[in-house]
Amino acid sequence: MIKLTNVSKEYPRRGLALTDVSFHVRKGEFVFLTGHSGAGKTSTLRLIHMAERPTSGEVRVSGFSSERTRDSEIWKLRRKVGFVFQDFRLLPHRTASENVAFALEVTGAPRREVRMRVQRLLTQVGLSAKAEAYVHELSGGEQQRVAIARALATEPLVLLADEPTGNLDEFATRGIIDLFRDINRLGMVVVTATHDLGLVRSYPDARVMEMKEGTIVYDSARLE
Amino acid sequence: MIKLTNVSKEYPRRGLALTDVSFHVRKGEFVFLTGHSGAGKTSTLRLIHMAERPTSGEVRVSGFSSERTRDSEIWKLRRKVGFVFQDFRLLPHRTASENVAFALEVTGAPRREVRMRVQRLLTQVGLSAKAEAYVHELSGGEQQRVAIARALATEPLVLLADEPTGNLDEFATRGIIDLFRDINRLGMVVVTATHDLGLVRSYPDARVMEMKEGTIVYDSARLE
Amino acid sequence: MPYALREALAAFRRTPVLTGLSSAMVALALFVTGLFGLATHNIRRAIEQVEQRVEIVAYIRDDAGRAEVAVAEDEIRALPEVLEVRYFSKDDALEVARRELPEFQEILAGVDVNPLPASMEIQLRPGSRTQENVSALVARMSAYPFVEEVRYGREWLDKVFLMRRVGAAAAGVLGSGFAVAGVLIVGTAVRIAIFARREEIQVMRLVGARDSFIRGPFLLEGLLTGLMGSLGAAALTYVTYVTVRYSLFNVAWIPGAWVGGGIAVGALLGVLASLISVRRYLEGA
Amino acid sequence: MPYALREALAAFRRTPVLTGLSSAMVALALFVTGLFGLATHNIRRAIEQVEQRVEIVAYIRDDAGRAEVAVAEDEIRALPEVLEVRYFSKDDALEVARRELPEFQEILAGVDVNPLPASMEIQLRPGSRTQENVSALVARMSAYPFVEEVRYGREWLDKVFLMRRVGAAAAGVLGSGFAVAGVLIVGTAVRIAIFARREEIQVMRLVGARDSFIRGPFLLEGLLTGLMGSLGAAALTYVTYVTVRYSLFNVAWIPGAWVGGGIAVGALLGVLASLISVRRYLEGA
Ligand SMILES: Nc1ncnc2c1ncn2[C@@H]1O[C@H](COP(=O)(O)OP(=O)(O)OP(=O)(O)O)[C@@H](O)[C@H]1O
Ligand SMILES: Nc1ncnc2c1ncn2[C@@H]1O[C@H](COP(=O)(O)OP(=O)(O)OP(=O)(O)O)[C@@H](O)[C@H]1O
Ligand SMILES: [Mg+2]
Ligand SMILES: [Mg+2]
Repeated sequence: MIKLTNVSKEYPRRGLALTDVSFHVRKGEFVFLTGHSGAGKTSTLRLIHMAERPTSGEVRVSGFSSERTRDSEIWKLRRKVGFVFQDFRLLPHRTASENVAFALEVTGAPRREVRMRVQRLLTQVGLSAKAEAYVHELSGGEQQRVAIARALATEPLVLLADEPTGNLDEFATRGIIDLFRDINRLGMVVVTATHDLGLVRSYPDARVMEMKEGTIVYDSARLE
Repeated sequence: MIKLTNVSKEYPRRGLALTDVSFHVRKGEFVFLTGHSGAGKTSTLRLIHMAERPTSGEVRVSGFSSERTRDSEIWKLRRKVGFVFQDFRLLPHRTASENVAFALEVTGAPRREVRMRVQRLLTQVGLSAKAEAYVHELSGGEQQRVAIARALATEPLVLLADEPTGNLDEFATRGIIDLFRDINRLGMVVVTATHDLGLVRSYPDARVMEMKEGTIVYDSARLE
Repeated sequence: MPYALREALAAFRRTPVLTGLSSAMVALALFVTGLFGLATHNIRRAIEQVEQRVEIVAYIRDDAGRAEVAVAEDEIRALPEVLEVRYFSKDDALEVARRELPEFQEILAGVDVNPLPASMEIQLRPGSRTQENVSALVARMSAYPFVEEVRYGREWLDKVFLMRRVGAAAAGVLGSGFAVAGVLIVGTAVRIAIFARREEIQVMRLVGARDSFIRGPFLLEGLLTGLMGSLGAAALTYVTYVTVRYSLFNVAWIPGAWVGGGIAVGALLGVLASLISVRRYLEGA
Repeated sequence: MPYALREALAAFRRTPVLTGLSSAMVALALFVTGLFGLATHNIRRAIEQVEQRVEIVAYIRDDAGRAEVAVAEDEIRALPEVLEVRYFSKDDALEVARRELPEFQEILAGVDVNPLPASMEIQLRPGSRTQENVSALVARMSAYPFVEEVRYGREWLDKVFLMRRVGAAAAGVLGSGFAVAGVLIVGTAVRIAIFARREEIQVMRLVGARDSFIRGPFLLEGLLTGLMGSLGAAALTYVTYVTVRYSLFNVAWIPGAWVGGGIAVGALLGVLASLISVRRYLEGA
């Protein structure tokens, strides 16, 4: 489903952010990506989402290859890959439900269906009461949950969640990760970047990859 | 140092966010403000920073009263109160050090001193290597640390830190909170809003206040 | 209501300051063009009125037969470029001279034969008052044996023609200057407005929107901004026109086709500018 | 370099698109005004040239003594509003009439006493060609006993004066229209540019910046944008002027004071617009 082969990423002024990263995530896997701040977690997820292209190596996601997919085709990939951004990236001046609906409207889903799905998603992340609140009227954790609901809206094959619970309390965090697990059981690949080692430890059957200075230094799947 | 008396806050379209909140934080205290997402932590900190005025009740901070301080005088308060924003609020298109320097330039500090202080602060938060990186070139955790360095730049009397370690790993988190403790020992009041109960537990001598639906439901200082 | 339209209208609600300012800018840019149109149109009308006085006078020999002149008169009148032909007899001429040239009154009174010739005055049709037509007609008149001399106020007429050329050139230069400036201002206004929303565009891409899907509402928004701006410009120009007309002097309103064209151009520009800007920000992210 | 200036210059580096577009907009708006200035200045010059031909002619009785006329001539010449006085004798008049009025040649040839009067032609100084001055001078001339009649081409002169009034009114209306539109465009451009940076302003406030501290760089940025725009406008206008001059017809360049004034106005507008916008966003947060 996701395969990185000898991927390196160099930013113009800043040198190598990722060096020779290779891993393979198969259908149905549930992965935690950990590592210190600045280790390269977000960079890795952005490469999978094809928001960046690797400087060398190849990224393959669900049939899309970073070497062959044209910019004008990336939208097809994006509908199969949900992304919970570390900084949320909600559309300003819109309500919580408008933000979630946007990801569905994009696919041309009929309006009635959009409305129903949005309502269900907001309920799942515990925000049904805030559906009509504008983004700037939401607390940090509430915004994060809108971002989560949006990433799940299209029922993607892959969910990339970048620090999805950084603004959530323990209770809400468990709720969200349990939600991810449930959908994961239905087949969705989940890759969650997180610093929260406590969280990682509480899901002992998940695959854990640890990054350090742009390389994968530990991968629980490789030990088996 | 900080005193809230029967403070309520109502947002135009959304009803009461805070209801009858009262507490008193004295010089030298180190406080954790906890509570579920949406409980009112950020709202409380914003009231102390006078980014909002209470709908009723009074907020007093280091001699400034929410009832008497005019809008045009608030800058004086802001220089005594550092704020680590939950969403960072860095100035875009600027480097890490320019962002930290800004808080000092505002006070008219001489340029040489600004340069020296900025360097020291970035080193303290572990970012000296990224001083010249632009904000958009920094990872989430790196941006958060710039925000922390900026809040500390003016050596404020009060530090309000809103989820200051949400994007940091355990190790960096300890580093930051230890830094806060050190400065706290020199007299700075620190109020940290956080969901991370593990963190709260690891500083057992800190005062803990818990919020729920806009009210303070637990205050360790009141038990003594 | 289709998605793109709904979103475009929502933009006006979401960022009223931004869309308001951009529409105002478009209105002002096109108002400048409108004012210029008003001025040009009226100057052109004024020149046309002066041109109306273009006339060719043929002085007729005293020995010409009245019948022979009348035939020529009909021939000339039948020409397509001729509007009107009038005959003035020797007596008419004396009358006019007495009235209009008082300093010669004494002389003319003292003379017992009328020294003034009869004449034929020819006016051309509005569309045909060109230098070529005048020359051709002068040549034709001169060819009649009974015509002694043909006059057509050469100097004055040359001035009118020059005025027309200068006027047209000035209108061309100024008009194209204003038009280009207006076009660029409109374009720039819409582009700045979209610049302020570039992050939104990038988020939309990240969420899986096709470029065409993102573009739709922005193009419509550009169209609406351009349209609102043009209508505003038309209104501003009309108010100016009415104010001038009732407080200063009589001016004519711009032809409806110009107004329609201007509004269409404004709307089109809004769309084009959006297209260029959105494409620019779609290339990023 | 002081903080505000350093920051203002940095803005051009940080958001080149935004500042570039705003300056371009200011340039275009003032270019419109520049073009209009060019046109007005040249029309005014043209009217002045026509006015140069304003002259008053006093016809002198045949029985007047040459000495008495010469004294009057000197008196008139001494008046401050008079530029030139020329005397034409009866013979001069006959000469001119022979040359310019061929149809009367025969009549004039047949008369043995010269029927034409001597005359005195008076021209006014450029600044003094007003209707009042003309009337006063006519009255004064008529009062001389040797003057038979005073003529000053009343109809034609009235037309010139009317033309001047209409021209001034048109320039006033159009000019104020363009100026207002230009001013508003400049203002709006700077305001949109600052709108795009409103969050920055709010962050600055949150970090403890005084309003005056925040305002400084923005005002300077507005000044620079206005200044760059005005200089661009001056350059555009000059290019147009040169192009027209060498390819169409001879025009004069706008007086330096207008150019300087325009540039100053542009810069000032940039500052004012910044002030208004920044204040607006300072009131928030
Ligand atoms: N656009 C960019 N230009 C230059 N350098 C960048 C850019 N984006 C990221 N970097 C650098 O690459 C490194 C890895 O960044 P990344 O965002 O992947 O870290 P991360 O593991 O997500 O960290 P965090 O946990 O703090 O979010 C960092 O040192 C960062 O400064
Ligand atoms: N500007 C606003 N307008 C309307 N409602 C608001 C506004 N800001 C906050 N709220 C609401 O007030 C409540 C408290 O928000 P606050 O940001 O204080 O929560 P919080 O404790 O910081 O939560 P989190 O941990 O998620 O950041 C929330 O329900 C939020 O939706
Ligand atoms: Mg990251
Ligand atoms: Mg909060």
